Amino acid sequence: MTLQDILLQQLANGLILGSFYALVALGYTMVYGIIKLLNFAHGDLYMIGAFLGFLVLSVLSPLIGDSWVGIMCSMVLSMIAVGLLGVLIQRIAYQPMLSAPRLSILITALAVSMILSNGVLAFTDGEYLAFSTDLGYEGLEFGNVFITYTQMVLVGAAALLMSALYLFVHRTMYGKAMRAIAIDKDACRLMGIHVNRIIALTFFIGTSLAASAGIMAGAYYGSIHFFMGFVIGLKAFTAAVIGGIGSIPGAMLGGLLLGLLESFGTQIPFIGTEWKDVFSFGILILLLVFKPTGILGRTEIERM
Amino acid sequence: MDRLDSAAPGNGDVAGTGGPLRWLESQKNRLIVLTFLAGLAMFLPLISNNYVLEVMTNVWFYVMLCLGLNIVVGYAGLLDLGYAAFFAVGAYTTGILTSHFGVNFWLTIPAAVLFSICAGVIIGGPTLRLRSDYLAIVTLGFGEIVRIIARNLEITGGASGLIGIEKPSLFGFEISQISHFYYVFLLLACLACFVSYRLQHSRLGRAWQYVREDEDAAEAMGIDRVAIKLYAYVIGAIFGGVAGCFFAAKMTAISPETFMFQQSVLILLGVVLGGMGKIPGVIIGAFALVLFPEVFRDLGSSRILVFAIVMLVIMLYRPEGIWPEKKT
Amino acid sequence: MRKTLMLSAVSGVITSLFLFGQVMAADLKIGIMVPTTGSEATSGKDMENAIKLAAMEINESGGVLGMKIDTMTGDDACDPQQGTAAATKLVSADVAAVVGGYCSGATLPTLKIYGDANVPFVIAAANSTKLIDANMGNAYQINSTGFDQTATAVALFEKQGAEKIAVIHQGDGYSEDLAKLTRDKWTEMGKEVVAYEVVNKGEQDHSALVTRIKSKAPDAVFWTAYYADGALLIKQLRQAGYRNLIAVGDGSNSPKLLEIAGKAAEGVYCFSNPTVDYLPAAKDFHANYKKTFDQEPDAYAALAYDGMKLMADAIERAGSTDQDAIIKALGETTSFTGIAGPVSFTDKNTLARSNFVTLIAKDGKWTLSE
Amino acid sequence: MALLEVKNLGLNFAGLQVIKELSFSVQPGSIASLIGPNGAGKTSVFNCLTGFYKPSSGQIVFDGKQITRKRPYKITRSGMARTFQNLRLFKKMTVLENVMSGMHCRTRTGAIGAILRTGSQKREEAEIKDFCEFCLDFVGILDEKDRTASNLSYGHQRRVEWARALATRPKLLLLDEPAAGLNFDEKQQLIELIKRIRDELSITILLIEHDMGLVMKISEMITVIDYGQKIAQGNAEEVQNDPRVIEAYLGREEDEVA
Repeated sequence: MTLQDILLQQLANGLILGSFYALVALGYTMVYGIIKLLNFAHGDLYMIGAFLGFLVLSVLSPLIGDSWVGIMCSMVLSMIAVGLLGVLIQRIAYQPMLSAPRLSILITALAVSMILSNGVLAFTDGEYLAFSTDLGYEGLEFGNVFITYTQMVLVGAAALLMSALYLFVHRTMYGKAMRAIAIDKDACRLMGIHVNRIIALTFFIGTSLAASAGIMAGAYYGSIHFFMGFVIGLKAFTAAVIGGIGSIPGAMLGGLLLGLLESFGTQIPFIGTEWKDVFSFGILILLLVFKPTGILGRTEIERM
Repeated sequence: MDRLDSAAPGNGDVAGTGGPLRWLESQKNRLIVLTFLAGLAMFLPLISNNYVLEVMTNVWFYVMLCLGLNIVVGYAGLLDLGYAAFFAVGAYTTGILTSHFGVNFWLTIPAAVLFSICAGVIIGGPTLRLRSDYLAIVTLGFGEIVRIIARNLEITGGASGLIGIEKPSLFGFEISQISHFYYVFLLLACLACFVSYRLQHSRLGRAWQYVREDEDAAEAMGIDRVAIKLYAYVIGAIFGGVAGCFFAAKMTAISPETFMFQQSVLILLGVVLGGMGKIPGVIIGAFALVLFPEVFRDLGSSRILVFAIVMLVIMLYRPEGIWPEKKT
Repeated sequence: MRKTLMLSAVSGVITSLFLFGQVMAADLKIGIMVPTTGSEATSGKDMENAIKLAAMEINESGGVLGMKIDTMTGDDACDPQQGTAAATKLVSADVAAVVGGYCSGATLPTLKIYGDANVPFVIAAANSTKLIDANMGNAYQINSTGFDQTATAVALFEKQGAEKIAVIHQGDGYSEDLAKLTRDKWTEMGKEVVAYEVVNKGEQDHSALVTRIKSKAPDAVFWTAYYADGALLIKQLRQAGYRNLIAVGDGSNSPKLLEIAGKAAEGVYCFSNPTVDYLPAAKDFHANYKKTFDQEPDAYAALAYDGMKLMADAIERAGSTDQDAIIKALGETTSFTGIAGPVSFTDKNTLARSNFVTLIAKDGKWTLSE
Repeated sequence: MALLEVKNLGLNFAGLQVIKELSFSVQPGSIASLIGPNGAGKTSVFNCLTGFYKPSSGQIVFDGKQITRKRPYKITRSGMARTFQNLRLFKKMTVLENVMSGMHCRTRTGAIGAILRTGSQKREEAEIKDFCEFCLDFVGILDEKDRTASNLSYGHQRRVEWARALATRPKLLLLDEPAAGLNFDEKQQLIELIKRIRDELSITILLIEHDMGLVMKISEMITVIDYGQKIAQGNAEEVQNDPRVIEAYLGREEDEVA
């Protein structure tokens, strides 16, 4: 492989990884944008999504097989289920805490995250489950760069979901209401917007996007595990911050950027795989210190 | 100051009074119970076996860690998800200095304090200006960075860690038995309680509370909130660092796996379960943390699940924790 | 009042601890130290079962020196802190000897505790080379160490004509140890290690690493860590078109690896400790285990079973439960043959022969290679 | 020399000019007022003075020193204290503890002193307590010192804020709408109190107020702003007779009342 080939291949790798980060980061950013809550449980909902997808698929596969059709069907079903779970969590755990001190709601979110991951741990005994599907290894070769059809479909699906979300937020009444609530909740209430309903909708969309990423990851990588949400949750948060937390295009951009950074970072001498995480956490910290609003975020003005 | 101290427990006291055990409300009766418990703690090694001592030593160890984190989370109201990093700094300082450089154990403590302060300033300095939720993530990131550094460097023994750390001796008396360590950690826990108490009821302790309650108003009163938070951070770091030194000496072997994110969460659980910001609450939390898996062995695997559910319920229905609030 | 409740709860818990740690009169008390909770609970419980099965069989045939064996389990949860608690618990309960040890990291700090108490300890599975230095003379390893595995691995690579290899570990003590030993040995032989990498536990996407490795074009890739992440790596290596040799260490010896990696795992080599499936002498054990516990024995069941049997044998030979005598008898073992083969020890208390076998994945199953 | 000198102050929020070229000064020992209709930018001026907002242009000189864009705690330390329009007490703490927060910047014991309870620490704590009790006594609520702040009546909560501000030993006290929500009697007491603060404690006072009667009664110098700009300045009589004030200010005041 020439250097050019390597870089091209890493570009492809980074885009695929970045699409997953972006999908998960979107939920983070939407929830943060609307109620200023850092939802620690978001990564775990990604994990729950993968497990539910696995469950649904194992029920459905005798009927429709475990190839693309099966995966897509189970994806839609578990996206709905996880979306509802997200709404439930919001109602039970976060709604009563909205006026509580920030520390309390953060700890609550942490507790929810631990309940989800340790709940699955108890259920599965900590075992890795093989998410076996019928996806092939065939693909297209561009010179020395090889991309499977599966990877293309994944990136395509992620792009589709993200554009659908973008249109929803910018072209529909619900999307407008979401953006309005992000700016001033009380004013929205006065204007007759069902604030709670819109918040629930935001949770639904955000978590179901995470779930979709979870199922795709499960099917693509081939194994699922109770702890799979932790790392990606952190990375997606980093992505959201890079892009500017609260901004939807920012989350997409941040996700792709982080994916690329990690891929190319592997090639940088002295960083390599050993220091990779130090590298990405370092970026996160530097960014928060020097430009906490990220690339596309707005500066906040806090009033007395 | 003394008047202030005695005034609070005097007219305040336990929520939900009444019932046959009302006598505990008086300062004197509380003192009796406290004396009894202190006596029990003092003489435990005479009446129990090594297993109980080992477990109780672990309890005192977590009491110290939880009290340290309590200064950051409970007093100053900052969510720190990377507290294990400070604990790691202390443990590795002792480990490296004793095993690579042959430094006496007791001399490693001031070094660990120094390094903990440095770590606290490095982590806190640039990040304490951030919003509290960002801070949580940054501390988490720092915790991971410290662990990865420990894993990758040669001097820290890489992923296998350090082994054969010398047990300390004091005036020729070697601290090697579990009963010796029991007293060492009991002493440390008492010291931690004492320091926590004194700090809480001081100018500094009040300043933490002001900043926790209303940062802007505190700043308007001339309190430098960044400096005050950094103070909390650094003192918390020192607690963790010193605890780490003794941990290394007791275990004689340390590895990066001990300082994973889960360890930080465990310590945080101890702080939150019993009641943030209150010393007795934090002690109860530390007890629950260590004793639960020992007593309910069958539930051991789901201990974090049980704790997390309790934590959620506490946050929703009793944010001040199990330990009752004083009323004024 | 709540405060009183709290206090009584605390003292109640302390009292129950006393009761819990109480010594019960028994004929011959043998401690089992394995993780029965935590991430490695499955393997730990399996070892516990195998040891109990061995004890049951010994008791049925008359016991040891006329005494019945009574086992007591200490859970190390694969965690150093809980490991020391478990070891102290066993020592406090005056066990005559201890069998077990699965996670090297958790076993390491317990060696000092058993050493101070002079308790004979047969380490059945843990095999980090760090254990050798920390051993105070009372512990015996019946599983071959990392040195032996490295030798087996290097021999395979050489035989397959590899010149350049890539070594990947997972950043924990066990896999880093093995990776380092292999790297040093390979370079010592004048050959090249083109990549020495680490994968973070729990990460799913290794494509960047795979591209990097592929660009170095190694003749063999050696994964020294566990099956879960190993399966993902193998899958992604094959997906990216890497066609040369892939080998995995004993931590990856699990049917789960084949299940997760699917057809990508075909032809992957694995170095393995003697597990029941490939031991002709283990047929009876296999059947008994299945009958008693209604499940298949896992990778370390055979060694755990042998550990208990060896301990009983040593106590018979010592002729008493005197600790020094048992330790001496263990060291002098020459004629003991367990289901995993004959046992004798080096002067460092490690197994004198290498018990590693090489497996290859064929049609979704591990089979003996050669 | 003026105690407070504001020169060409400007403040922008997201392209919106909240304060434009504002200049005024406060003489030592005076009671000065800043008035203007709703949304004129009065509180924004306060926030600039106390460091909560960073002005985009201009200078603020206090007590001969530049304090423009300094952090709020530094400004408080240099001798300027404030109260908030909507109370910002530490609600869960006692009244005395609230007032003690003001003394923080005038004391220095750190962690070591607190742990060891050194002699100087004990002396300092006693000093803090004495002075805070004096401040509480001065505003007339000493007997409520051990109550939780949130349990006090609104009027008394206001007084806690003043006591807290007095405890910082200020040279200049900024009062943000001190009469808001007070009844007639309380307003009379307020006027008394403001005068006593100036006369007995020799603290200069700058206040923002809606109640024109109150302002006219006590102010020696009044600055009127509208849309962030100064439209008039002078004593009560001068301001009341200024046609621009009558036109721009009182005209709108009527709308508001209606």
